[in-house]
Amino acid sequence: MSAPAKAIEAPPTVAIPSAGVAEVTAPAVPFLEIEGLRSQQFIPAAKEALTSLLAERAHGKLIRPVFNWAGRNSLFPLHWGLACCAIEFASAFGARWDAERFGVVPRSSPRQCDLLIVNGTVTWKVAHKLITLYEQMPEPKWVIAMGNCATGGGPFRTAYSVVPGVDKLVPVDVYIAGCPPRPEALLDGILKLEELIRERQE
Amino acid sequence: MGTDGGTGRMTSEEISGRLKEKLPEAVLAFEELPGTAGRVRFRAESALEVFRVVRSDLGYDHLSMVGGIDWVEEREVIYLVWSDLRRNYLLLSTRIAARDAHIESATPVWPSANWHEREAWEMVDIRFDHHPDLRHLLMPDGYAFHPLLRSFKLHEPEELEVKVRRV
Amino acid sequence: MTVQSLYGVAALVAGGIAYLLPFLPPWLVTIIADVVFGAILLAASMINTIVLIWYERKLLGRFMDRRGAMHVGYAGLLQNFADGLKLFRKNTYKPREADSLGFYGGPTAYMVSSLVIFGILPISTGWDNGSLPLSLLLALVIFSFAPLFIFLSAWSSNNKYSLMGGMRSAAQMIAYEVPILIAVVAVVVLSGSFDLTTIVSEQRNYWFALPLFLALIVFVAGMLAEMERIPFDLPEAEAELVEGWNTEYGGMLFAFFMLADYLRALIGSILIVLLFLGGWTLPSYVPAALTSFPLAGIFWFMVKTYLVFGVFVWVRASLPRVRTDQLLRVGWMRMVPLALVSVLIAAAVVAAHCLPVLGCVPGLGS
Amino acid sequence: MWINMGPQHPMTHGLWNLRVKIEGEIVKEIDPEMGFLHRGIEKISEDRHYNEVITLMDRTCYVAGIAWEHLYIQAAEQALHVTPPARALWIRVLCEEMQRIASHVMWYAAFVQDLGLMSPFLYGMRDRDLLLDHFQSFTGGRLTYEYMRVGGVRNDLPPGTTDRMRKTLDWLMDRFVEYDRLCMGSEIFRKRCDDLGVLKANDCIAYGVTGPMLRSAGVRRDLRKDRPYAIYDQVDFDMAIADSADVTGRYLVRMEEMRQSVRILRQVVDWLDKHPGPVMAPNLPRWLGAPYAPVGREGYLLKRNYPKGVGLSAIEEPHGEANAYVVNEGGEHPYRVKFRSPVYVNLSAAHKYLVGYHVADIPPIMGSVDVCVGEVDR
Repeated sequence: MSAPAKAIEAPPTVAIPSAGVAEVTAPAVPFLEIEGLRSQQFIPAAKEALTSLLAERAHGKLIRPVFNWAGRNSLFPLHWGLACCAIEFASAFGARWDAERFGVVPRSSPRQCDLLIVNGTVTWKVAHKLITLYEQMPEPKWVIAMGNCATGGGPFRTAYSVVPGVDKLVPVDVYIAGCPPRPEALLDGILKLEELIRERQE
Repeated sequence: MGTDGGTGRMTSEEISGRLKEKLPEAVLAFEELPGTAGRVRFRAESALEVFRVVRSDLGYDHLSMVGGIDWVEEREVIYLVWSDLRRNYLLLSTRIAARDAHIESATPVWPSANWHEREAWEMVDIRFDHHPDLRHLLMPDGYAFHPLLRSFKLHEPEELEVKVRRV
Repeated sequence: MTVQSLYGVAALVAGGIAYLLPFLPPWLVTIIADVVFGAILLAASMINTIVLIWYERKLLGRFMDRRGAMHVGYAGLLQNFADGLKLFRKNTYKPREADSLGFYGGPTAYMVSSLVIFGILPISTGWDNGSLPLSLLLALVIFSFAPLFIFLSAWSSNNKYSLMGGMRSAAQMIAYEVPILIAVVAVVVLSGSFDLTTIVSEQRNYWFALPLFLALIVFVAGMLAEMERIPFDLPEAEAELVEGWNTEYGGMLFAFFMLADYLRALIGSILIVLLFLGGWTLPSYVPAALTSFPLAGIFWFMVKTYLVFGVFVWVRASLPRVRTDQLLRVGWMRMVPLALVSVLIAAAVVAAHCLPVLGCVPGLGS
Repeated sequence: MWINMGPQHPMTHGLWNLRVKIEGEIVKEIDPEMGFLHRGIEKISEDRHYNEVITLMDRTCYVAGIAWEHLYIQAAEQALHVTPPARALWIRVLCEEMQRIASHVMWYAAFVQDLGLMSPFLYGMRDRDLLLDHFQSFTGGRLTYEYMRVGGVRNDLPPGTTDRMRKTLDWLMDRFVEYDRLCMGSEIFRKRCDDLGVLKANDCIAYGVTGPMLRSAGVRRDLRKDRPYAIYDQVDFDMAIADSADVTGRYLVRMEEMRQSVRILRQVVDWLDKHPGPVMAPNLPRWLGAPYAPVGREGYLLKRNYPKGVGLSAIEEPHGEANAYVVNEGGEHPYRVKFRSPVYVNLSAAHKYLVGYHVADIPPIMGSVDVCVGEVDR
């Protein structure tokens, strides 16, 4: 392969992959404010009192499994189509695969989602929008990198405009291989994610 | 290819004759190109006149695409036009020097040239004079490079560390 | 931890009350009975709503040639409980520019105003509020509070899509409030009462749906608009407004919206059953065995309610969405005249006292 | 008030941003912002073997992958002076027409969902999967096929394909009737779509708009008829035309095109039954990587002496006219590949058919354009 185009330097608003360190400027997100921060001061005291009273084990045995069960059985992915995999993503909600059987219902607003399925090639132009969307999703949230492009750039990894792997931008929980992965593979990835959530210790 | 020839043959002499007659200086050559009525090489300086003649006299009212090709020391601009009357394509091409490459915009003649020319400027660094809105189309604003130039090489992605910076 | 403490408190209170019951004065027992009845009503309405969501998802799935939720619980019955619990645990974000009071108050008031109506609606013989004389009016008044709260929360969440959704919601609900009320006037004329229990008992000879079919159509269309369901779901039109007025809501507040939407759908179906389909009664000529088993009233009432809601789901599966101006035009230019005509029909029926096949109006028969 | 519809918006069906200036609910001004999915396919192609570019073509337009393969392969064959055998041409047309139906069904699913009607999305996906099953049986892929090669196609159809295909076509024809009943039979649908997004014929031509949008304005232009490539001059079909130039017109044109595609497919299937034969050109140079090509010295000789050339092809892709321009300067890689995407041009005229309508009209209008961002940004 020929030498990288070293002349590239980072313009202010976009990240360029070949300078070694790429910077993605996440615009603002200044309008976010995590509710509950205010109450965090007296949560520790209450928690201490409760742990001595009810015992941590009861919490671990009773409460956490219930919430983990709820969390893993109702994953709302963000309704966002990036590229080819978006078509298979849509197929997975079609009549043949019907991902709603597992309680997976796409929502259009990131506020109501807990799963970001990156279904396609992420370019540097869209990178900061992806980060913004990720940050707009309330905790707890998960990310699935669907397809080779999201996993590592895929057939376009050498291109000047493509992020080689979405894990450079947001933390990824499950990677699904394939170009594009079949809907079965997507469902399998979601079930794998459900296993991850089952073992979650919060 | 036999299946691709179509009706191009019949009118290519007529087209070249009309062009030579109307624009004796602007048209450099008229070549055969399978699948089209022909390929017209013209002088970049008189681009607008060529476009006007091709559009109104020859009836090529539909501009299919504008593309730029980088031949290192010079750059080629191709215009593919289609005529509903003649039912064939005509390829116009012109070469300009790579240093300060610029050509008159085709938007006054074919409004559809707008995005094509924006893309050609962005990708192959050909400036289109009097273009209504020559700004980045596919790459983000402020992108300083022209990826489809031969000097722009692709490479395997390096290990990179992405910093997310809030502004 | 909040949940743990809730368990403890609930157990303490319940145990204490049960222990103290014999020693309390009668007025306090009445109050406690009311509270317990209210709690049962609340639980029943919530559970019904959640089952209603399940019912819609399954039915919609079948209309669409697929299965719908089926992996959580038997046939996906627990799916919506999982959704609710998950939303309960999620963080709630408030946009910084949003107005706190409206942002939190809007959904809560929307939810509460929807729940209050359940205290007014009679369910079966003896299962009512002791017959409020104006219960129909009261229910409709509280029902029409909703656009105010929607608009409040949409405005205060400081999002353009929310704002547009809120505006549409307000315009739509005001436009459809009028035909609904006029259609209800037809029912009131025929039954001679504003009391829902009386209205139901007046339908013992025939259901009002038969003479007042026109009013039923107007009422159903208006209810579709009030419930914001397809084809009138413009305020949350997914295609252009993302999620409409609840775009900025996540977590429990979103769950409030979702629940309140379906509560309103349930109320709408119940109102249709009460006003037009004879409520918990069956026409007097059906065999007595069908109405004499225990809790028959509630059984038939639920069956009718779910069937009516099934029609709404059917409509949702087969009609596209209309546009704002078309919606308003249909509301003002078609629905209002139709509703007026139905009032005339009702008046004519009352004047005639008896209908050829169906029989007499009981209350006016004398 | 300016609002951003995109890049994450249910309307976009892809990755682009439509900035809309509204007054009340009326659209006053628009500014499409593209390039969120620009993957530099034209640049990557310059580093790739001729047959490796096919991989990229599938991903260029992910709902009409094989049509783009067809487009590229025609240009590449012209540039490399290769003539494919007849059976390969018929198989290619089979693929393209199947892809047209699949793409239109996908469009139908997405478009009607934009109008708020949810069931057709499921019906469309269900019926599209049947076509994808056929693709899968002879290409191995559901969405990205990598099936065509310079000089033919990769492999012949497996036995029994044609019979199964006939069954699918019969099933589809029945479904099209249902689709029509769901949409044209619905008063609300007509109310929403009539006189919406009007783009008259002269505007279409000035802005280079092609495909169903152009034909819905009453212009008779279909490259399959006007400039028959592959074997389109040997099959019998009608051009789908409407004259209302609005969303309903585009809907009718696409529905009619699906029926015509079925008609073409029936003829193609009959022909394929009767004419077995090779599906790759003989005597291909080895470096072209063809599975049936003779292996030996001549491959290398041919490589060194391969003639230069220019290839230009035009096909009627499901979205409109697509062009490819391939420059061959010798060697294994194309020197330059340039594509013309129909959706790209149709989108560039967006201000002509969006301004003046309601915000609620944007999704159906853009739906009727059938946006595939992959081929716009390339």
